Parts: sequence; C-alpha cells; structure tokens
Amino acid sequence: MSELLAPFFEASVRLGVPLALAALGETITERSGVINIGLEGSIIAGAFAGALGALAWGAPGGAIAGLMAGGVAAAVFAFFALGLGADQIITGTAVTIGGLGLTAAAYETRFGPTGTALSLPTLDPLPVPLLAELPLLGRALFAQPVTAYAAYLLAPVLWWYLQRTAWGLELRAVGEEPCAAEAAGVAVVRTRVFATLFGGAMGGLAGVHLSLAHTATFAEGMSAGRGFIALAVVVLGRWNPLGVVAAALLFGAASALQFSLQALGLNLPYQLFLALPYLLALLALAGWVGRTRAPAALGQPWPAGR
Amino acid sequence: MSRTRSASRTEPEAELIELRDVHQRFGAVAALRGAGLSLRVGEVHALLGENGAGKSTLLRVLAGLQAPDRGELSVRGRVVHLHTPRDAWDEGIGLVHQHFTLVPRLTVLENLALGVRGPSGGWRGGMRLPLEHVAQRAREVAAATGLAIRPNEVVERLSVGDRQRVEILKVLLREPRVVALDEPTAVLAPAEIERLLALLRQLAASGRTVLIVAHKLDEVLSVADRVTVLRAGRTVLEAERASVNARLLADAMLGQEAREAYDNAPVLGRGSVVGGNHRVQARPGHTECIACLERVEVWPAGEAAAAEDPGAEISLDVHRGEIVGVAGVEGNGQRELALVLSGRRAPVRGRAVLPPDPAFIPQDRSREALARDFDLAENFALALHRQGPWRHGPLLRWSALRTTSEKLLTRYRVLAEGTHALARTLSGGNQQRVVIARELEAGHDLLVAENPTRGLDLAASAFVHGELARLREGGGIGIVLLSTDLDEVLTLADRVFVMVRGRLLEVPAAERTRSGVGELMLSASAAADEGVEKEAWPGDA
Amino acid sequence: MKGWKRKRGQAMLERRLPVGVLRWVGATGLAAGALGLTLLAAGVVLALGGYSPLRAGTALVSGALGSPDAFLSVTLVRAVPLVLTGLAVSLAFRAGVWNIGAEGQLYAGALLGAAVGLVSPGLPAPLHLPVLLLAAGLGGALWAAVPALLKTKLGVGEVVTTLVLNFVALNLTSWAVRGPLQENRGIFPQSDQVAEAARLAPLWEGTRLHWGFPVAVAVAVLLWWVLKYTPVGFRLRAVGAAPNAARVAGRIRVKPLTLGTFLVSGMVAGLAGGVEVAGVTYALYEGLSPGHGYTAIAVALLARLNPLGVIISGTLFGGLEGGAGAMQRDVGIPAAWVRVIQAFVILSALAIERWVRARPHSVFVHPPSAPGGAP
Amino acid sequence: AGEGEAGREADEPAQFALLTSGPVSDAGWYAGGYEGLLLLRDSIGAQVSHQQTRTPAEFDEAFRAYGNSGYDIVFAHGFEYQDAAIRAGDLFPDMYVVVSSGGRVADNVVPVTFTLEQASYLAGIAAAGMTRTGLVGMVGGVAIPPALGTFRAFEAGVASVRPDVRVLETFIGSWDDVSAAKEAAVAQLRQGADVLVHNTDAASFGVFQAVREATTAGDSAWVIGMNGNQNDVAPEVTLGSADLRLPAAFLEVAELWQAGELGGRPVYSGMEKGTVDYVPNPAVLDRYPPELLARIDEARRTILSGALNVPRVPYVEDEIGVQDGTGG
Ligand SMILES: Nc1ncnc2c1ncn2[C@@H]1O[C@H](COP(=O)(O)OP(=O)(O)OP(=O)(O)O)[C@@H](O)[C@H]1O
Ligand SMILES: Nc1ncnc2c1ncn2[C@@H]1O[C@H](COP(=O)(O)OP(=O)(O)OP(=O)(O)O)[C@@H](O)[C@H]1O
Ligand SMILES: [Mg+2]
Ligand SMILES: [Mg+2]
Repeated sequence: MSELLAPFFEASVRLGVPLALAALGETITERSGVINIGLEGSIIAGAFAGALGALAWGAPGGAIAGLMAGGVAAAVFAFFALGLGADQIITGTAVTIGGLGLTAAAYETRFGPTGTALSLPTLDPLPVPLLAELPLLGRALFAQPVTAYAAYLLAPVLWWYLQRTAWGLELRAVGEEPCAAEAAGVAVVRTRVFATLFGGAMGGLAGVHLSLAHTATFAEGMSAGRGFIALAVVVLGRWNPLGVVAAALLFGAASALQFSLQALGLNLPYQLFLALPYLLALLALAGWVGRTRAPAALGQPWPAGR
Repeated sequence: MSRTRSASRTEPEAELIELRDVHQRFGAVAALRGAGLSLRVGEVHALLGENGAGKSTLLRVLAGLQAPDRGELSVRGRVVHLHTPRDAWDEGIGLVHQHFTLVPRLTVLENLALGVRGPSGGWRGGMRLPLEHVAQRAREVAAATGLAIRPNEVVERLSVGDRQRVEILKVLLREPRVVALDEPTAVLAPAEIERLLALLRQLAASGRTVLIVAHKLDEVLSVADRVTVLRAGRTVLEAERASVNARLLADAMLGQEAREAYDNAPVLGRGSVVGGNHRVQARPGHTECIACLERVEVWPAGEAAAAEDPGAEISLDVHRGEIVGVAGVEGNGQRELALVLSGRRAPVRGRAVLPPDPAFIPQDRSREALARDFDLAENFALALHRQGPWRHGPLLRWSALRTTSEKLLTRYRVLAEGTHALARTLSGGNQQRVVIARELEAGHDLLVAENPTRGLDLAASAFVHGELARLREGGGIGIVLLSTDLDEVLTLADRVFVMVRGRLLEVPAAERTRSGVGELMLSASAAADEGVEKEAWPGDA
Repeated sequence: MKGWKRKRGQAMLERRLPVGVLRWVGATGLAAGALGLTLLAAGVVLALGGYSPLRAGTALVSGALGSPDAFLSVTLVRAVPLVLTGLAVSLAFRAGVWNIGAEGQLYAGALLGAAVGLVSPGLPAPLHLPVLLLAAGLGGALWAAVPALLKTKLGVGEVVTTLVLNFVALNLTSWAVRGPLQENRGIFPQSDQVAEAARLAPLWEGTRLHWGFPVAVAVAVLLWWVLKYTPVGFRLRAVGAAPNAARVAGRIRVKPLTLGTFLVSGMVAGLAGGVEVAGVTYALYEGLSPGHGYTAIAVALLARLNPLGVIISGTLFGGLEGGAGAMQRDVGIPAAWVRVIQAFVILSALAIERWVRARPHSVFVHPPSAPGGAP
Repeated sequence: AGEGEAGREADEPAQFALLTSGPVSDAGWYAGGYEGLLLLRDSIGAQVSHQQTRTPAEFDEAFRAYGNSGYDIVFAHGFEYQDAAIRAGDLFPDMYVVVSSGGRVADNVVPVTFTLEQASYLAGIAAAGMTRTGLVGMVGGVAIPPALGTFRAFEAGVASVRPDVRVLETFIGSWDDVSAAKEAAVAQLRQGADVLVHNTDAASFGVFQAVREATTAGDSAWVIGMNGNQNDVAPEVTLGSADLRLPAAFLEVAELWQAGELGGRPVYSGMEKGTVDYVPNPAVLDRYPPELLARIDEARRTILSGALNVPRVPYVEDEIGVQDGTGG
C-alpha cells in the first residue's frame, strides 16, 4: 500500500506547491481588496526569468530573478489598476496576455524561433535529515525543493501577519471598508500596492518552481492556466493562508490522482480524470467551504466612484 | 506624514482652530461657499444648519478627508494643509462621522485598534498589534464616559446605537485636542443623550475642544458655549450661547422669511418650528383594525435575547387613523417588531395579519432604505414601481416617475442636483427626506416608521410630524412610529408603548410624561447594556 | 476627483490655482502620461524585436477594417461570439451575479446545439435552425443552473463554481467529440457537419458574415430594453446595486431574481456556442473557443455593463484579434509578439478611458444617464 | 486547378504559407513545420508567411486571407484544418491546401500522411528489447489520430518482440504543460515502467526530465523521442527517437507542385522516402544488445520491402470526392 501511496503523496506536493505559492500571494492581494487576475502573467514571467537567471547565475540567482519578474508584472497591474484606477479585471487580462506574449517573444528571440529543449540548473530537493525518513508522508513533505518549504513557512507567517500585526489589521480593513480605513488614517492605495506587488512576487516564485524546481526547462505557456486555478484555490482556502495551502495541496492531490489512475490503466475516458480536480473542487465548495464571503471591497476601485 | 508649515509665527492669543473662507464644489452643488469656523481651547462649540447646509462637508475638511477647493486652516495661528486623515490626527483633530466609518466584519476591539500604532511606531509599530493595550485603554475610557461596549462583538452585529458608541470611543481613545461629532445624538436614546452631553462638558472641562453638530436646539443650547450657524454653505452667525435664543438661531438657519413661511405653513397646522413638539389630541373611536399581531415572538429562538426571556410575546392591533408609538432603547426588539409589522420578516412564532404591502421607513438609511449608487428617481421607483400611475401595463413609465420625483424633491425641499443625482451624494438629512417622501407617497394602508426624523433639521422634522399627523387625520391609514426620540412619540402617538426585552408594555395615559416613560426606558436600556441585545440584520443570508 | 492627493510643496501653487483645476490637471496628466508610456513601450518592444511599429500598426488596423471584407468577414464575424458572451456577462454582473462561466456555458450550448444540428434527417428544414439555437440556449442555461442553484440554495459563491465548471465543460466536449458526437468514421475528434438546414446563412454572399450578427445585436437591444423599461429589469439592477435596499425598500425577492438572471445569462452564453457552430464551424470541435468566455468579461466591463456598449466593445475586441492575424500574415510578426501588442492596445484603451473620465466633475452637471439611470 | 507552376510568370516567386494551431517554438511538431517553410524559402526562393490560428473560425479566416492574396500553397499543419481546407479549396480553385495528417481529399486539397507509425513500430521493438521490468509506458498530449496511430504501432512493435510486456498509456490533455507531462511520466515509472515513449510535443521535456531524475536516483530507465530527432535532449537517458523530418516532406510536396502533379490524391511520406525513421541514440548505442539492433534493422528492411504493414489508424478517405463540397 505505502509503496503505492508514498509516490502519490510526493506528486501531490510537487503539483500543489506552485498553486500554494501563487494562491498565498493572491490571498494577501485579495485581502487588501484587489483582485489580480494578472497572476498568470506573473507566474509565466517568473518561470522565464527564473530560467534566464538560472542560466546566468545558477538556480538561486534564477529564483531571485523569477521573484522579481513576478513583482514587475504585478507592478504594471498596480500602475494601471491602482494608480490610474482602471478596471482591475481588464487590467489583469491585459497583464496575463502580455506576460504570456512577452515571455514567448523573448524566448523565441533568445533561443530561436523553433525553440530548444533547455535543461536548466535545478533547485534540487533538500531532504530534511530525520523527518524525510518518516514513513508514507516523510519524503512527500520533507524531501522537497526549497520552494515547497517556502510555502510551508509562509502559510503560518502570513496568517500571523494578517491576524496579529497592525499591518495585517490595516490590510484587512482596506479590503473590507476602504473609507473606514482611510478615516482611521490608513494609506489605502499604498497598502494595496504593497499587497499587489507581494502577490506578484509570489506568483513569480510559483513560476520558478515550475521551471527550476519541477521541470528544469521552459516552454511557451508552461504556466498552463495555473494562475486561474490559484484564484479558485484562494476561495477554496477561504482567504485564509492556512486554508489556502491546504486547498492547494488538495488540488495537487487531485491532479496527482488523475495521473496515478491513468497509469493504473483504468479503462475510462481520460477526460474524466482530467476533470477530476475541478469536480472535487466543486464538491468541496458545495460541501463545506461554500458559504464564506469575499472581502467586501474586492475589485472595487479606490477612491470610490472614480 | 506630509504637512507644510507657513512662515507665520505663532501668536499667543490665537484661536486654537481657525477655518477661513472655505469653498467646496461637488459638480453643480456648491457645498461650501465661504464657510468659516473658529474654535477655542476648552469650549463646546455647536455647528448648526439646515440639511445640506454644509456641516458635514466642513467637518470632513477639518478631518483631512476632503481637500477643499479653496480656503485656509490654521492651528494655533500656524497654517496647515491636511492631505490625509492622518495629518488631522497629527494635529490632534478627531472626527465622529455622521455615516459610520467602522469595518463591519471586524470586531469592536479591532476597529478601535485600527490605525493606532504602538508607541514604537514605524516598523516595530507595524509588526505588533497593541490589542490588549487598546482594550485596556478602551475599558478605562468606557468606564469614565459610561459608553458601554462589548469589545469582542463583530461590528456588523451591533445596533446603530452601539455603533455610535464605538465611533465616539474610537475617537476619544486617540486623545485628540479637538473632538468633532457629526450628529452623534441622532441615534441615541434620551438617557444616552444625557450621558453623552455630560461627557462632552467633561471633555471641555479637561481642556479639550468639542465641536458638535446637532439639529435639536434644546440639546445644543444645553451644552454649547458658542454657536456657529451655516446657511447654504456660508457662515451666517457666530455667537456666544448667552447672546442667542432658539428663534434667533432658527432665523439664522432658515432665513427669517423662510422661517415665517414655515410657521404659517398649512401642513404644519399647529405649533411652531421652534421647540417643534406640539401636543396633538388623541382621536377617539378608532375605525377598523388594519394590522394585528397575535402572540408574536420577534426574537429567533437561541438568540441570547430570547434565551434571556423565553416566550416574550407581542399582541397588537393597529387601526386606521391612529398613530401607535413605540419608545424604547435599541436592542429590546423594536427593530424586529418593525420588520415583522412591515412584512419584511416573518414572525418567529405567532400570527401577523398585515395589509398588502406596508410602507416602511427603516432604521438604516444607507443600507436598507436607499440604493446609494442609484439616482433619486430610481430610488423612488424602488417602492413605487409596482403601482398604477408609474406603470404602463407591464412597463415602467420613467417619465411619470421623473415628474413624481421632481414634485417630491421640491415638496420635501430635498437639496439635490435633480432626479439624476446619485443618492450617495445627498447629505444625511436630504437622504432621509427622500425616504420619507417615497414611503408617504406610496400611500399604503399601514406605515411603519423607525426614527423617521433621524438626521432631519428642525423645520424638516416639524414638517414630517405635520405629515404624519395629517395622514392620521385623514383616517385612511394606520401608523406605527418606533422612535428613540421620546418627545416625538409623546407628541404624535395616540397610544404609547415601550419595548422591553421583546415585550410590548403599554404606557397608561396617566404616565405619559417624559419622566414616566423615561423610567420604563431606563429599565430597557439597562436590559440592553447587560448585553442582552443581539441584532440580526435582515439580509445577511 | 477626491482622493487625488496633492504632494508636498504644492501648497505654493494652491495659493494661486483652485485645487479643483489642479486635481483635474494632475489626473489628466497622469492618464495622458500613461497612454504615452504605453505606446512608447509598445514601440520600443517591437523595435527591440526588429519589427517596425509603424508597419505593425498599419497591419493591425487594415487587417481589422482595411476593406469592407476585412470588416465584415473578419472583425464582425469575430465579434459575434464576443458580443453574445459579453452580453451574458454584463447581464449577470448587473444583477450582482459574478458569472465567470460564460466559457463553459458557451461549450455546453455548442454541444447541445451541435447534437440537435446533427439529427438529420429528422426535423423539418424550417425548424432545424431555430431548434438548434434553442437547444444551445438550453445547454448554456443548464450549465449555469449548477452554480445558480449552489448559490441560491446553498449560498455557495459563484465565482469559483462557474470558473471550475469551465474546465469541466472543456473536458466534456473533448470526450463528446470522441464519443457520442464523433464523426461517422469514428476517427477524428470532431463531429460531423450539421445539416444544411441547421446553418446560419451568410448575410451577404461572398462574405463570411452570417445571420448570427443580427441575432447578437437583437439580443443586445432586447436586454437593454428589458433592463431599462421593465419592472423585472429594474428589480434586477436594484438587486445588483443594493441587495439590502432592494429587499427591504423594494420588496424584491432576491433569490428568485438571482436564479432567473443566472439562467438567462447562461442561456445567452450558450447561444454564442450555438451560433458559432451554426454560423462558422458547422461542426463541434474541442478547440471551438479560444476563451471567448474570458475575453467577454473584459468586453462587458469595457462597455460599463451596458448591453448596447457591448456591441461596440465586442466589435473592438473582434477587430483587435482579427488585425492580430493580419500582423502575423502580412508583416511576419510572430504570434507571441502579436499578443504583446494586444496587451499594449488594451492598456492604452484603459489609459484613454481614464483620461476621458479625468475631466472636471462639473462637466457632468446632469450625468448622461438616460431615464432610469441608463442600463 | 491542378496545373501547378503553369499559369504564372516565372519571375514572380511562389507563395507558400503555413498555418499552425500551436506555437512553432515547441521544438517538435509545429517547429518541424516551420523549418519546412523556411527550407522552401531558402531552397526554391518562395515567399513565405506563417500564422498561428487557434480556432476553426480562425482557420477559415486565414485560408480566405491567403487565398485572396493569391498564395500557391497553404500548408495547414494538422488534421484539425481539414474541413476548413475543403471549404477553402472550394473558394480558391487555384490555391492548394496541404493538410498534414488530414483525412479529406479534393482536387486542390491534399492530405499529407507521415507514416510515423513505421518509426514508432521500431521504437516499440527497441523498448521491448530494453525493458527489464516488462512494463513500458506511453505519455500522450491529446488523443488525436496521428498520436493514437504512433501509440498503436508502438504497442505492435513491443508485442512483436515480447507479447508479455504490458504497455501503459496516459494523456495529459495538453501539448505544452511540461509539469503535467513530467508527473504523468513519474507515475508510470513508479508503476514500474522502465522505457517511456511520448507524443506530447513541447511538454515532452517533462518526460525526459522525469526519466533523467529516475536514473540519477539509481534505477535504470529509458525515454524514446518522437516527432523529430530528440536524441540530444537528454543524451544519457534517451534510447533513440522516432524521427520525423518534416522539412524533407514539405520539400517533396513543393516539388510535386512544381511538377504539376500535386492534387486530387493524398501524399504518403514515410520511411521509403526517408522522412521517417527510428534513430538509435549514438551516445548509448553500446548499451543496445547487438541482437536488438539487428532485429530493428531486420524490421526496417521488411517494412521497406512492403512485406510488413505497420498497423495504423486509417484516416485518409479512400477515393476522391466522397465528401460534400469537393469542387473541381
Ligand atoms: N460627494 C458629494 N457629491 C456631490 N454632492 C455632495 C457630496 N457630498 C455632499 N454633497 C452636497 O453638499 C451639500 C452639503 O452636504 P453636507 O453633508 O455637508 O450637508 P449637511 O450640513 O451635513 O446636511 P445634514 O444636516 O443633512 O447632514 C449637500 O447638498 C450635498 O448634496
Ligand atoms: N409583497 C412582496 N414581497 C416581496 N417581494 C415582492 C412583493 N410583491 C412583489 N414582489 C416582487 O415583485 C415580483 C413580481 O411581483 P408583482 O407582479 O407584484 O410586481 P409586478 O410589477 O406586477 O411584476 P411584473 O409586472 O413584472 O410581473 C416578485 O417576484 C417579487 O420579486
Ligand atoms: Mg451632515
Ligand atoms: Mg405583475
């Protein structure tokens, strides 16, 4: 049993981590009342910049580069959506299109129009001495690349930040009732810009995981819609960092299950397996996470009526 | 934070705060056109004016929420520019808003702590959240001021009265040198108003400066040292309390001729604007019963309140041509009673026989009565769109709705850009006028009104009182008036009840005096302060 | 207007200029600057890639409306599904229903529509097309019914349920074209072609523009009229604008209204799928839509949720994508670069929109809202 | 239609266009098509153009555009174009539409079938010869006829050597989701498979990475490339590639056109024309058991001799004009 389950859990974590990273970032962004659907753009930017950086300065350098690239994509979003007060959804759409396009264009310019099979320096798994030996979940949780540990650590840290710090309180207030926050002396726009940049950087880190920690290569559009799944994960996790990581791992497990089941040679239409994660998400929503409310000011421009 | 000083030196005899020639336009509306205000250390200063005169706008300017088109603000003779509320805090100016600025989904304590950085400030200030510190201070201030709050309750579950207390506490916690309050008494029960006014004096005595906006002259005159009157955005009077009386102030606010017009206006019938509260003879021999409650329970079982007093039942008949007055402190169930009577909520237990669709003037103006982002015609349509004159078969007749709106706006003297103005842009009192105009126009058999004159200037409330009286005289409609304003209830109601813990106690004719009813209400407010009260807002499904 | 924060040191200026003007100048400058920056960035990026921004621009424009045929056969044909899905989105958003699922509803509509279109011989010719479109609408409504019921019965937020169902619909289609609906020899993942009688004829011979366009326009006008002049439409807007006020002051039963709106929104999106099958592809493919349902959100919002505006913004996006194709063919700009340009165009449009709205408030003494505050 | 080079003055260059429904930077199927286009530009000095189209609606639009600007051949690189191709052929009699692995034929609509199955069959033999666990795997992108064809042939090749060997099959539902491809491969490896073949285009890099990691982890595993020579993607673990030389095939078509022999019937391009072959990875040639290499060559010979018919998914219609709308 365990020789069958252990690899499944490992795959679940590998697939869950990028979602967790992106969704954690978006959680902070959305808690500040900003919905950044340009997240996909940040992820692909992070994946590509990570690849370039890794080629130039090795994997760690790549990670930094990816982080920053994700932030830059978010900065464009912030400039239009928060600076100019343009519609957040439209701006996010543009950033996603632009991110996918720009990375692809740069890739073709740098590696030839027909592309090349890059094999990049990788962020290798770092087994945690004793924990990794644990049965069943040991390797799944504690023989992972640094990006996974980043997700583990950030979840409680971000929860603490939101619930236990003055900044976190201000951020939540801005996302719920910006007028009230402003009246209390909170700088609404500055708070939102910070939250957006952070979210973008996390998206970039998710991209880094894809290109450096997971596949050791880059391909056009390899983010494959994970930015949008991350948006769903945020809701599944009820805008709570801990819940979000759990939801991300659940989603990862569902995807992993789909491959394991196909490998088992079950004779069912493969589309059923591909739809599995989404059907599970639907069940989860209908089941227990459904009734939560989004931050009251989510997606609304500030100052109001602008 | 950003603050720019001018070269001018601080001269000793200067006023504490000096606002000079402030102008503020909103589109076509000139909210302020040359308003001025001067505050001295240790005084209670009253700011008066009609609805839409510009009081709130002036306060928002003072609180750094509104950078005016023109005008100068000096603190202790030093010219300052307030770009953000934080600048105002830094100058020691704190504002209690007319429309609440609390975050509904945060707890009371979190709301109090919001924006309060620990003594360290900066990075470390951002890292630590001084909740226990704030709680401690809050307890002290609450004890000193008698503002009872429940720190861990989520704000959206609080009654309007409770929210007002939190708002005031939130400002006092920051120990501002200047405390500005925009119509703080509007939502408080008489007992609480007494306490608040006492508190304001006490603050002034301790060297703070208090600026209060209120529409009830008796309240104002009882506390104020000095008075400033705004009319149509201009400062028309600034005087010592001693040198003014009610009539003088009314003249200043309305302009003499307007005031006289009001006094002799037929709709008002009896009484005069000043004082405003005219006693009306209860009409004998009521006609048929228009709405009746039989052994109705208003509190959902399991709610603390119900648990306190299981089987709290209400039986009530409302007849055509009478006004049933319900006084009481919020949190004793009159909110729920209003929802049941108006057919907006089914009774928890018991039977409620109601006319087709009762008119309803709800308590929470901005959430339940108006669609803030709809224009005025659309807001009128909310209640009117099902009725003949405004329907063309299955279609809406916007032309008719517009004309009706125009008519009502002028009739109720609503200060607005026109029927296209968004409800959001109206002053508090003008919003209330729109609601009243609409619900009275709907002309149904039953009218349920919660604090109908909340936020109205005295002319307007006198007018509304007149309207209610007139409708009652007409005899076609039954009215239930739920109000925290004792005078209102005593003046208008034919029968007076007090709501205590979900029970409806009729006040015998003999005891229908301020003191008599006051007694009952005090016991009610005691009940509320015990934390019995729980408000389930309708529509939080 | 308010919230436009003045910087330190502007105090001096303010002595001379009224702040209202300052704010306006500032906001306008910001937006204008944004536009300039965006265009500049686009130019620079293209130049870096070794492509002439000028030729790119001209190709984009001429590809979209360089000739009558370009406009009719490219821009408008592409506009049809965008307008319909855009309408679906704007209707839902108007009622405060955040339906992100137009894509899935489009596929569901296409699936059911194609299924009907394939039953030949069967239906009498004159009925075949109407029934196809009806079925498409039904498909979309059914697909929307899931999140709609979850929302109204269980209180489950619709944003994610609709989003997630998009992916399910894609896989369902992918399975259908390999299963029940696969072409007769059972080889290719696509359906057979629908019966001639079930197709939308071209509007003008020689162009690709089909009767789906008038249909889309008709739906737009209808929705606009309903929102503006009917009680139901008014209630729908009220529920979207202020649910509590709608319930308490307007005595509107919010849930039935929400449910209804959700279904109609899904129906319109489904219609988009049916129209694509009946008017353009004549068969069901798994790659039928490149994400019209997502673009639709931008289309609807750009039109400020006004159904008539959707016709314009939909056509705009249609032209943008059509012109993009021309850039690849005529100037040899790779698809990747074209997407970059598209992003820049959208951002520029946003900057312009901000610029226009940055005018002093007094311009809108009477806001241009029609009776009932223009839907 | 049908007279090729005739009917145009010699001086003006031929105009060829390429349509792909994916990015040509995939270092695989689409990239091959693009290289083919560039080859035509350089070898016969044709004026070329490329458009990436995503939806059937865009297919029609692109064909019209090229037809209107008088292109001679549009290479529609994928079966998904076939219906739009027939419509276009109808509309523009003078334009040839060449549909890669298409199924429908008309006077000026020509399906080109690359019999990659032949190479895939040999790959199957190699896999069967190398597997220790008796379990091999196939990772596919989307289940389309060409992909399925190669998989069926691969299975046949395996069975021809060791009927006892089981073959796993996984589809990831995408051509560019590298992570998904990798996880699918990992799942098969964990299942015990030790030779993997793929048909996932750009996503295939994930399969290579999975095998690479497995071998560094100590267990021996092999991967076989597809749709091109991928032997140097991961030289140390790549057994060989079912190579597809699309440029050669494109050139062949262009020459047919110049000779005026293009149209009316499908073009088959396979091993016999050198566009398809199984290429063992020279870097690991020494790891092949000699008899296995011999066996592969043996099979290649029988295929070329026509004695062995590699199983394929037959998707080209048998005669001309069975389907509606075939103009001429
Ligand atoms: N944001 C705004 N947009 C447009 N007009 C506004 C806005 N805010 C205030 N006004 C207008 O400015 C005028 C003054 O408003 P203000 O709230 O200061 O009056 P007020 O004295 O507080 O009245 P009330 O006693 O009813 O509170 C009103 O006519 C109001 O319609
Ligand atoms: N008493 C009521 N309580 C709650 N909602 C009501 C009430 N009366 C009407 N409604 C709302 O109005 C809708 C239709 O009611 P009604 O038919 O009375 O109005 P209407 O203007 O005649 O509508 P229409 O003419 O469009 O059918 C109901 O579905 C409900 O949403
Ligand atoms: Mg006010
Ligand atoms: Mg009706």
